[in-house]
Amino acid sequence: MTLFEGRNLDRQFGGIHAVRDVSFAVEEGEIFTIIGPNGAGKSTLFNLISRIYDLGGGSLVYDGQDISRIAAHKVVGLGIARTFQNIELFENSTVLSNLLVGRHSRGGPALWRELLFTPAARQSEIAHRERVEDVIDLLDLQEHRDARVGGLPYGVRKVVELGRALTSQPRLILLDEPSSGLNPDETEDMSYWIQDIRSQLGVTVLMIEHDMSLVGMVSDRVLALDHGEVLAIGQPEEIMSDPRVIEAYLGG
Amino acid sequence: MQGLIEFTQMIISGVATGCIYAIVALGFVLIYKASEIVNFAQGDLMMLGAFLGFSFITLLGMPFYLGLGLALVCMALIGALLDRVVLRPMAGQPVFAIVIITIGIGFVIRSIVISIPGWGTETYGIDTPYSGGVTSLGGLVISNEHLAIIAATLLLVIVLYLFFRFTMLGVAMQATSQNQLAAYYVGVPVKSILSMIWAISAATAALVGILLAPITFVHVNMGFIGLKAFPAAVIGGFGSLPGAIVGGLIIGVVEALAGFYLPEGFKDVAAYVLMLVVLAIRPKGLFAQSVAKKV
Amino acid sequence: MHVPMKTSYNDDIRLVRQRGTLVWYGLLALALLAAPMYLGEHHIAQLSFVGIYAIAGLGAMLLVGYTGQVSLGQAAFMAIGAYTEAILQKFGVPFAASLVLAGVMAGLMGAILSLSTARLAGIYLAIATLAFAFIVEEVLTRWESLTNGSLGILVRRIQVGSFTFDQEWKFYYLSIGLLVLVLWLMINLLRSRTGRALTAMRDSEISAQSLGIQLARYKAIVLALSGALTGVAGALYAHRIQFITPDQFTIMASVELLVLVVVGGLGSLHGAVFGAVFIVMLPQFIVLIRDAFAISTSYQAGLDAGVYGLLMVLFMLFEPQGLYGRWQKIKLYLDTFPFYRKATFRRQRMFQKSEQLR
Amino acid sequence: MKFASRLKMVALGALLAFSPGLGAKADVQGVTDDEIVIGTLLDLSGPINFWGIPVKNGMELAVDDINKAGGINGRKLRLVIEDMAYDPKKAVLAAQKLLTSDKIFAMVGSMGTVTSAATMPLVLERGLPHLFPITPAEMFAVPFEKLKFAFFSPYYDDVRTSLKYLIAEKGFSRIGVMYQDDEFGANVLQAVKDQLAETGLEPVSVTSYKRGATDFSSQIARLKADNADLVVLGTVVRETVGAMATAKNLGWHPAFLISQAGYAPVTAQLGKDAVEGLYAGAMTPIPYPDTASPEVLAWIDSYKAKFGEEPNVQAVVGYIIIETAAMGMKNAGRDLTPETLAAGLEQIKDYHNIFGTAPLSFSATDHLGSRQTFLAQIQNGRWVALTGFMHY
Repeated sequence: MTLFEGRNLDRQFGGIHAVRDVSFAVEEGEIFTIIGPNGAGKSTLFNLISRIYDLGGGSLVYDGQDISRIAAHKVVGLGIARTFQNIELFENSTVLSNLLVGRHSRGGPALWRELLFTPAARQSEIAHRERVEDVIDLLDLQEHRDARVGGLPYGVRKVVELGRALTSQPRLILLDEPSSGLNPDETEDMSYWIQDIRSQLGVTVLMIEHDMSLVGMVSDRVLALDHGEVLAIGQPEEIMSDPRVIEAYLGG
Repeated sequence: MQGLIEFTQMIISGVATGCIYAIVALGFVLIYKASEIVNFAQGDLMMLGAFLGFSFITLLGMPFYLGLGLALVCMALIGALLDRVVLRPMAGQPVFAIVIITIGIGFVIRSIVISIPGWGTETYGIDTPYSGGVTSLGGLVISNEHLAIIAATLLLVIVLYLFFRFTMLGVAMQATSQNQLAAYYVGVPVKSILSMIWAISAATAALVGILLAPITFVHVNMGFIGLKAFPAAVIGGFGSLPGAIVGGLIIGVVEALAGFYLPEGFKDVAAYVLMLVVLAIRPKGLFAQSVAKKV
Repeated sequence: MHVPMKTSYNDDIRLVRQRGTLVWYGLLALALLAAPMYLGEHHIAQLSFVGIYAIAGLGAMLLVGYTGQVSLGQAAFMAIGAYTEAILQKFGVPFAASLVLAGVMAGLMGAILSLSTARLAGIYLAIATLAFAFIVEEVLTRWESLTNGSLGILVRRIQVGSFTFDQEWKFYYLSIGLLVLVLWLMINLLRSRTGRALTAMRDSEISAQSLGIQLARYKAIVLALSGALTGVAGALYAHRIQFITPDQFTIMASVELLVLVVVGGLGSLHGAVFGAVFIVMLPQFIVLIRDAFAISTSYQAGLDAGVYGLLMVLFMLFEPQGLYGRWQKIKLYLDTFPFYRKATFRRQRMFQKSEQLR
Repeated sequence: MKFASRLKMVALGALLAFSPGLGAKADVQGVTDDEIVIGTLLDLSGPINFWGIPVKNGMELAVDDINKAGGINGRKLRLVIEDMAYDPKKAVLAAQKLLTSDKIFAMVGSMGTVTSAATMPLVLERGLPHLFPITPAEMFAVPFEKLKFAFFSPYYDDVRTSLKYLIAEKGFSRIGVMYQDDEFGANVLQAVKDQLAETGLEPVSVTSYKRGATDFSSQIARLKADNADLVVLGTVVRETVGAMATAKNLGWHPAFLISQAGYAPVTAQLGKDAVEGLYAGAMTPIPYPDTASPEVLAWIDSYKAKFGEEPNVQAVVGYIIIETAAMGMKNAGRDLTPETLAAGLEQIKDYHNIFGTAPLSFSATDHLGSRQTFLAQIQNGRWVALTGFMHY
């Protein structure tokens, strides 16, 4: 069953055609990877999906519903969570409270209940915290739980951001270069987590990735993008041996 | 006919006042473009410049233009020094820190001016070669002080334009404003450039202070005019030099007209109401290029 | 350092996490309760001002310190609170009701302000709040039938039933009591979903939004809450000064509140209280300097502004975490002696967080 | 005094402040066998410190003179000055300090309407006298209270008096007003309205500006468009000059009148030709060295010797406030209490001081020393008295 579909997505910035008539479909439960050289429009594509940018043309269909015009803050409530290429964590908060913000879309008590911290508010807090602790256990973040994010190593922060996206209990998760900035060991860990996310939590993964070993290891299907256009969609081995893809990477 | 003359007269005095706002706003924008620092002490730098001008011209009896020039040079040095000592360590810090530190600088400048014997809390005048007279045009009258302000603003705009357009230094400054990192990589000495921009900004502050002196006199609180220049800079779009000039003129004219035609009280808030309206429609002012943050 | 063992999720939500802390706060509470017995009236008066300014400071802290929205117009909220209180008192509204209404009124104005500022950030927001403050001041001056314009309003002492707050210690208990109440509300807010949403917006608007936080809505909420708290402080201020005019709530008063949160320590509740102590005690401190160094009163004019400005600059340069940050460092230094590492608190630069690219 | 001993004093002061009951407990606070302590709240660092600083000097000179002459009934006078920067919060705290730490006997010559209004209740509640605040508002003498005294003719009175005279003698009929939009300006506006109402008139044009404004072109254009022949300015110094210069530049020459607030030599110095002919209501002739009486000359010399600058009207005000308060204390005799001080002040009748200030009188029912002013005008760059003392 198709979980997410981009139809003829299009976006220009000034004179630059960043994304041109891109169509693809992500099946429920698969790991779908977008590759492409720098400036191919991959991040723009993500920003279109998470509604940070408005579409120039085309439509976004999620779970059979057109989401092309919904507000950016409502995307996560539908079950689409994301991470960022350069890590956008809340640097001055602890790991725990970063993850708790991930629960935001899952609702909470009225403001006056929060101010008075009524029993209902306490119950809601505890319920959220239980979910967050599950994610902490899953990603082995116990030792960093109360540390301020700003002081953590890059690799850990990358995991925290993944965790923050997970606490919102998404059906589809968008990972923007999950391995960038990681050393080979950390990249390997990351690949296991990505697979765990799918197998244990049943989350569909749509990711942008540069590291071809990671791409090859986890992806079910791969989309190659260049100059904002789709070059090819197919099995990882197929795409990585496609001469047009190789040329795009070499030719820049 | 009488109504038309009154209207034109209001426009003229609005333009003259607007020029003052424009130059102060220019000082804000120069610094903001280059370093993203909003200098809340700009008004106080202006006041300090005026006091220096007063000292050279009135106390030491120098010829007006010599005193003016000397005040500009002194203020340029002070501006560069401020950048070097106080603001350089603040690069990359959040907005509130910059706001606080420049407000603090303003206080310190006021404190220094109050404590210097012969300056203090009194009000002084500066005699200029042009003060006192008026120029008449049909039914219209323009005082020489206002003419001088308009002329000086024009001159300043032309000089700055030529400087940024055609000199190496000016081009380097522009490059620095657009992208510090890139400028650094192509070999622009970014730090000295920033100091120089502060120097220029402080010198324009001194210029406007001395231009204002015959009209509002020299005193510790004259820097409050800077608060009106903020809306000017914002309406123009904080990062735009032409925007600052246009913003200043708009505020000056709107104020003058509001003061004449609208009920009491509107003159003083006209600038701020106008600014809120502009911001509600265009959150980055009239002339700002919109740049989205890359994620 | 002490790492507490946690056995339940409740541990993280608890008001006070360590038993030792509880003892210290208990002692502090006792000291404050007994203060009128051992402090002179002058110091009690200072403490009641600390209470008022700490409440206003908490309002500013919520906005500036926790949400990262710089406001140069906090004094306007204080003014709205003070005038609402004074006018309602004239119409015979009981204090309990008028105090709440003063907060509600100021909060409402904050929400209205957010309509035009919701899309603004950084310096644009700062200047828009400045404009708001000017407009409020002008309205208070011009609406003479209600506010008596520039001539001001005389405010009577607070009267609850037959009990009049006519002595220093009575007012002291009122303002400290309200401060404690406000602190409790703030702690509750900050350990809840809304509080986390606010700090999230401070650090990264873009990822806050992608996590489902509706920026405009939360900016309205924070301006309303901040306005309400500052408004309540304004109402107390009106009774404390007993005479209010529009020109008591100028840009200088707003700057003072900004200094309060910054010097106190951004992003901490302690900071607001520390900052309030600082703002109230500073003039006395300056007098001590003056007397100790035998500075002629002729130079005092400059001294006051100079010390004020210099402290602002020095704090920003050397202690951006404010008094509370300095206090924490001292505490950590003592706790970890001799293994204290300076780098623990090294400040981070944020070159990527460019204003122009927000 | 040496640094160390000062430090000791500060420490001792703090100690005393923290321990009520330790200090010498006299029947009346602030009065000991050999000393009377009085306090004042001035703006030394705020927006009106161009008043506060010379007032402080004048007060200090007066205290010196009184003590040199042997003090008051065998007691030295000591003045504690607190800066309140025109901030009501600081004023209240400073007043608390004066009342409870310094234990002053009376508050004398505090500045500013808002600040004095906020602090006067604190003084009166303790049964201490509140004397001669420097403000144009009437509330510091009216309604009558036993321990509340003022001697300034309120600006309200001086504007009405001058206006009445100018309309009667010079035949002005179209009166315009430009005022600062604070309580000072509002007082001036009210005075004009009330005075005109007596003859069934109204101002032909009313316009205002915000404190600190520098551009008056639209205000003056309005007054001109309404064709006023006398413009009453609720302004201080710079705005007075600014408004008149703007009018002159427009080629418009009505008559201008200001209150005491702008009556100072600096107005004439700054304004030059532009302010020639300006009228003002005034209480004290300006002490020009070349026309002053020998007593005033001697006073000017001692002021210059002490402070290194020329005294101005503000300094005179500071001086006579202390002088008058001391006179009341002297009249009260050795048994000095708030009540005897009030009685002592009430004995002052038609007192003329060396500066030629409006004569002061107090009585058991009226504690406002003088409502009289004279009209002055700038002629050839200096203030000249046109009339004797009068009242509307």
